[in-house]
Amino acid sequence: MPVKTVTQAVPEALSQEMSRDPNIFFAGEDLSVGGAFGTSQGLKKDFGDRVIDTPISESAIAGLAVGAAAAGLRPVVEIMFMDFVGVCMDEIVNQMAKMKYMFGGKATLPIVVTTAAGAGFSMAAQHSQSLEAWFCHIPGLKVVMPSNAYDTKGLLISAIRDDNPVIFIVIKRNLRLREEVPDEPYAIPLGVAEVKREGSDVTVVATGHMVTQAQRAADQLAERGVSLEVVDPRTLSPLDMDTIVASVQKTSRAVVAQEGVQFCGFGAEIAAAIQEQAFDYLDAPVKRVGAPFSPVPFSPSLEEAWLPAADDIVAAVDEILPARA
Amino acid sequence: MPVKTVTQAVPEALSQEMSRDPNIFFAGEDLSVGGAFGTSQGLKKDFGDRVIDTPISESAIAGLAVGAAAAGLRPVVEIMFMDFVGVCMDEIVNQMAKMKYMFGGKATLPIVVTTAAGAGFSMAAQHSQSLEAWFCHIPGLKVVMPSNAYDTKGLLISAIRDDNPVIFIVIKRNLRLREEVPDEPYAIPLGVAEVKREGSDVTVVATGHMVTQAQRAADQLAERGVSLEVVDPRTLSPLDMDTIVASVQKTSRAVVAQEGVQFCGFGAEIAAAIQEQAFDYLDAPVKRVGAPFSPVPFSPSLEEAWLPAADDIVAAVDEILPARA
Amino acid sequence: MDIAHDTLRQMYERMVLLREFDERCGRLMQENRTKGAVHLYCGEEAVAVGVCTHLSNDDYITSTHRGHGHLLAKGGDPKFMYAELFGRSSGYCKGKGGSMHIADLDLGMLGANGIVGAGPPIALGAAFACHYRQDGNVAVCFFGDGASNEGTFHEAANMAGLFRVPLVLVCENNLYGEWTKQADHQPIDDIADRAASYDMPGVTVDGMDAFAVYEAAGEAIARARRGEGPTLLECKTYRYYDHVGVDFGKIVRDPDEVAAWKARDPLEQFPRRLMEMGAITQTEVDRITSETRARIEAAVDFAEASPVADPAFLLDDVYTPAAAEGAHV
Amino acid sequence: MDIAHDTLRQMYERMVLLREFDERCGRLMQENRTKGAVHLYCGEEAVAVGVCTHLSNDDYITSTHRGHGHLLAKGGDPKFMYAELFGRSSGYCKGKGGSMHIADLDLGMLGANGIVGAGPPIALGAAFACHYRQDGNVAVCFFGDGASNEGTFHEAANMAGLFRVPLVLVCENNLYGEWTKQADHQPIDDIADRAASYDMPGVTVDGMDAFAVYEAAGEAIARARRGEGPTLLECKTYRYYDHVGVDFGKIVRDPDEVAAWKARDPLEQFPRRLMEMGAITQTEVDRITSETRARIEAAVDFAEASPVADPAFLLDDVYTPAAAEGAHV
Ligand SMILES: Cc1ncc(C[n+]2csc(CCOP(=O)(O)OP(=O)(O)O)c2C)c(N)n1
Ligand SMILES: Cc1ncc(C[n+]2csc(CCOP(=O)(O)OP(=O)(O)O)c2C)c(N)n1
Ligand SMILES: [Mg+2]
Ligand SMILES: [Mg+2]
Repeated sequence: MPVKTVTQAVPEALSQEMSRDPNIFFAGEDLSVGGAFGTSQGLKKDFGDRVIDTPISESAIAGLAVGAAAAGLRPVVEIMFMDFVGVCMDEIVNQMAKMKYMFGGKATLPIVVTTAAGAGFSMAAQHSQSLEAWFCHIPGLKVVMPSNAYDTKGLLISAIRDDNPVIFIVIKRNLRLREEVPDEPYAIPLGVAEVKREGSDVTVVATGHMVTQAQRAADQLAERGVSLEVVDPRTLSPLDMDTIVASVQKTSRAVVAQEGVQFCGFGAEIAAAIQEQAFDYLDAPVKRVGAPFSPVPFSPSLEEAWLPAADDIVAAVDEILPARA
Repeated sequence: MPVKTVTQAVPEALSQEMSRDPNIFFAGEDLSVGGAFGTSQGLKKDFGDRVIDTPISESAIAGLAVGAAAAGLRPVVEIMFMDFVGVCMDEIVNQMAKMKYMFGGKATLPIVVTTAAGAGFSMAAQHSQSLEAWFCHIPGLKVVMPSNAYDTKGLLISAIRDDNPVIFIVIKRNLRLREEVPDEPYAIPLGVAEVKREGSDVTVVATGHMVTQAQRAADQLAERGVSLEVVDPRTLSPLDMDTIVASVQKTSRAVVAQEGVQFCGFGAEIAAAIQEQAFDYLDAPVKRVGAPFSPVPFSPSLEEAWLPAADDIVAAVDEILPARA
Repeated sequence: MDIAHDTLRQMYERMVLLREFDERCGRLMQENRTKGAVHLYCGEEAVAVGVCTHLSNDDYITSTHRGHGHLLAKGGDPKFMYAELFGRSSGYCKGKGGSMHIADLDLGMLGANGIVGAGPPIALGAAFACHYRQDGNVAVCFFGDGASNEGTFHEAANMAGLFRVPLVLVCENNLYGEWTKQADHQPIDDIADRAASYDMPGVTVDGMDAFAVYEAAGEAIARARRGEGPTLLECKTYRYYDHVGVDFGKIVRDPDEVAAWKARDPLEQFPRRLMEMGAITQTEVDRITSETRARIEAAVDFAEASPVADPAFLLDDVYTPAAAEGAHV
Repeated sequence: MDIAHDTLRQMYERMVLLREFDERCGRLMQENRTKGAVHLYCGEEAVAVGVCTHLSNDDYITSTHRGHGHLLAKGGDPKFMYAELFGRSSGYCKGKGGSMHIADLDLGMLGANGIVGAGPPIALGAAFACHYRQDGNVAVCFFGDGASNEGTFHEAANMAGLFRVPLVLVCENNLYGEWTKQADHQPIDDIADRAASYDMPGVTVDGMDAFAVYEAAGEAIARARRGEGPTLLECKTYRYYDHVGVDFGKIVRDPDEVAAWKARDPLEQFPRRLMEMGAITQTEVDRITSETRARIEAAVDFAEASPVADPAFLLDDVYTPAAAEGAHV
């Protein structure tokens, strides 16, 4: 099977879906030249006016998606960096997410908002955030965050086919991850978590790039005879708690790892839900791994200290492992 | 001592602080006529040009605060309904919250953003939200949510005196709560929770209007011999976990009650933190009470069903009470 | 402009419907029979009707918090509207939206909106869809003088001017945003002047005069249908009641100002001119009024007789369920 | 306009400093010695210097992602700037901000900014502070052609026009937002035309000509200081390198277009005119260049010799600590 990166998976999914359905268009800043992250690479040539360069006007971009969807199209729009959602939260949260409900069900808004999140490139405080928790808090939105190239293609295809607004988050540090990705279109259902690695001692629920970090932590710990099970929710909302709870029932211990700021982050929801739903199985508190309480610093030395990584997962696991003889 | 409402406490605090410090100004929509919630009642008359009616331009209002604070003033700005923050999240989250850090500490931004949150008046999906979790997730901001008139005055005075940006959330359903409030200025420190009612069986950590609901639940449960301890964080960020943990260590059981949507809400953070910090004391899972996963509906019949209330707290407590003989 | 007498009569009928609907709303609020925030359109009828007379159900409009008039002008049925205001399941939004979100997508009405300035980007999107499909339909965005200071207006206008989509931006300049006068919220008199920033025509008309609105809107809409791009149409108008409700905060405007505008009441000047033209008779005017009132009463009765929205359906309508497995594959 | 020769020489020195600083940045990036996104100002020097020559440290400026030139024009020290770009604790922001947030409040420089369009509201606030204190100071907001389509520009301009605060909105129209041409992002040629929407003068000048910028900015700033309100000043200019970095994505512009602009390089035409006027000699020009290059090298050395930002201070500077207990009471 051909090996592709996340950066390649995105335009491939878009291209295949756009070929299938003429109502799909893709709008955002600088898409003609591939977008800032290559997510529209090659699409302009094939789809012409259906790939639209917009002015730098994110409120209008997101609002355009709402109006066009309400009028029967299937917009995909890009907000280049996730940090920029601050300038168009109203359109996403008060309009896109709520229109269907406010109208008593009459509206159908098949919209995908793609955006790139995460730190790791010395892009500093306004180009490095992971703000998924904001969107998960809002009924009416679905939130997807794939952790590899295979999932990226399959989940993006599902997101485009979904009749609801979906926030589709690619992680910058994942863009060059490469994996076997089938050429033909395939759909991975939204709302289904995946056990990325089976294990028996501790469940690590990890999102986005933290899946890679969790795998590294699992490798390290395996050398010490500790077996991690790595669960990737893939869709953050709706969240597949069943898979997570089943894993914790097996391992009795859990660590939740996210890249965003830990306080009030998405990991808080998972940790709170695990202890609610699997309290009697837990032999130790659910530990969280997440970024410390500061904006993302610029300097590589500081950013590295800021970023949650495999080591932090190992440390969290060590805290809740039973004392060994 | 004179009895005052929350609506009266806000302009009283503002007026006393504005008299003390000529660098404080108050800007927002329709403030000359008292603002939509009476939070500027009477101030125009006394402070003239220091009370500023702005155009309906929330980005510029919040940005005005950032620039004016960086230039040495102490702005208080009002975003009328909390739901409207969607149109100015960037200014609050990427500018106000981060400027100090991004500039290596050189900026000081003594800003208060006042806003009114919560449902209960058939104002529907875009005028009823409780979005405090969004702001708590952002380092650089402080978030205050008082539950009564006394705290409102004391906390607002502290917020104004604080040298950091503070999101000050008044709850619409609390506006008419009345209580003894001293005429003279007084400051309640930010970051200090208060035990609003002592009890021994279950800790209820409640924010905003849910403090009132928790008191009602406590009254109801007292009749059945169940004793609730009600803890009000008052400041959501920074959060006083010590007071919460101390209470849970005493009661061994906890319910977290918030008005906002439960999923990824502020209550998730408290629940996650309680089980992390007091795991060995817990005899039952930390239960959460919050709004269901839908936008706020208009119809009074639906809104009542949507709103978390004393009954929901009672039900949550019942779920985690030990079986009685 | 030569307007068919039938059209004129229909316009008048619509205007009476808008007026009577919101007058009744005002009384219902005062009687405390409906809940929530309601913003009355009384005084501004010539705008919505003058514009929407040019539109079919395949054309789109976006509205504001002051949306009853827009929905009625687009063909909304008072029955389902009152039912919505009463929070009944028979309402346009099953009681989930209320006044501030009243909508009927079947009529191309993309909703009243609780967020000032939310309309322009959404209308831009609807106009974009018409443009994308090249179907000859248009989108109209109603928004207030206050809303013209939100960044969203500017972003949407720029994009509309750039893409030349069939959008008509109708500014209902009623001289106030809540209780703040236009002169205290922007440093210009004619909002239509802002059109130049976006390479589109800007036109200011007397919004109390249904003829003037009809004519200017007709030109703008025809232009849009011809693919010649957007227009900014400002209608100077006035609201008769308080910003929200009837006399919400008892914040009063200058009585002379109110009287001067009421002297040009569209519900008086329009039928007077129709009578002068012989397009309508006093008898017809009286009949329209009494029939409309009866219709309004019947609609209120329908609403009150409808079942209250049932909490069993609280969590419905948040998401569109997935299509049958494999449907798309 | 009669400009003192001393001033002209200082302007030229500054322009050389801006150019050499960013040329060196480009090489440092290509050598992979600095990290993160850096947007070079080369080509646009006449704008920042022409404007900032009128300002003191008590006046404020806001900048953009392309901010080095603005900070240098406002008096920034290359030492602390390179240190910042190298992520050193001796940098202007202790390594926490980097290129996109470089700032020095002591110089009245309210920061480069990673968010397009974030500057206007912040500059509005600074201008408001000057107005509030009536201290005769002004605020200048630098922003791009692309940024002129963000709603924030419109909101801030409207409020500035309304409150008549001492603000000068300087649009650096370099004909592109990232890789999108002006004609593909807005339907107008002169962004200064947008001033009419906000009742302020709109002026377009040749941004490659430091004389023209100096003169127009001088008028606008004097007007602001006199309390006569804001101005929108558009400077047509051009960036020599890619949007980000030197040749980030190898996305090339029309070579003729590039050549035509470079033919009017401010770093060539300005000293040529100064020499014609007798304000400077070739020897002085050569000396300025070599001294500046030496200063730049020394600054780079300072930066590289400084300690890397220490993670021990990662969590500092998020909040301002509380003043001593009771200090305010
Ligand atoms: C983003 C936002 N800001 C503020 C409000 C509160 N608000 C509701 S209506 C209104 C005034 C709107 O004025 P205008 O646009 O002129 O419309 P009008 O009410 O005059 O029809 C305001 C400030 C809001 N709903 N949304
Ligand atoms: C809100 C926001 N949207 C998009 C971007 C990405 N971005 C950074 S610079 C830029 C182009 C800005 O163009 P312009 O304002 O003309 O400034 P120039 O780069 O030409 O100096 C874009 C789109 C951003 N940083 N912020
Ligand atoms: Mg108005
Ligand atoms: Mg540009």
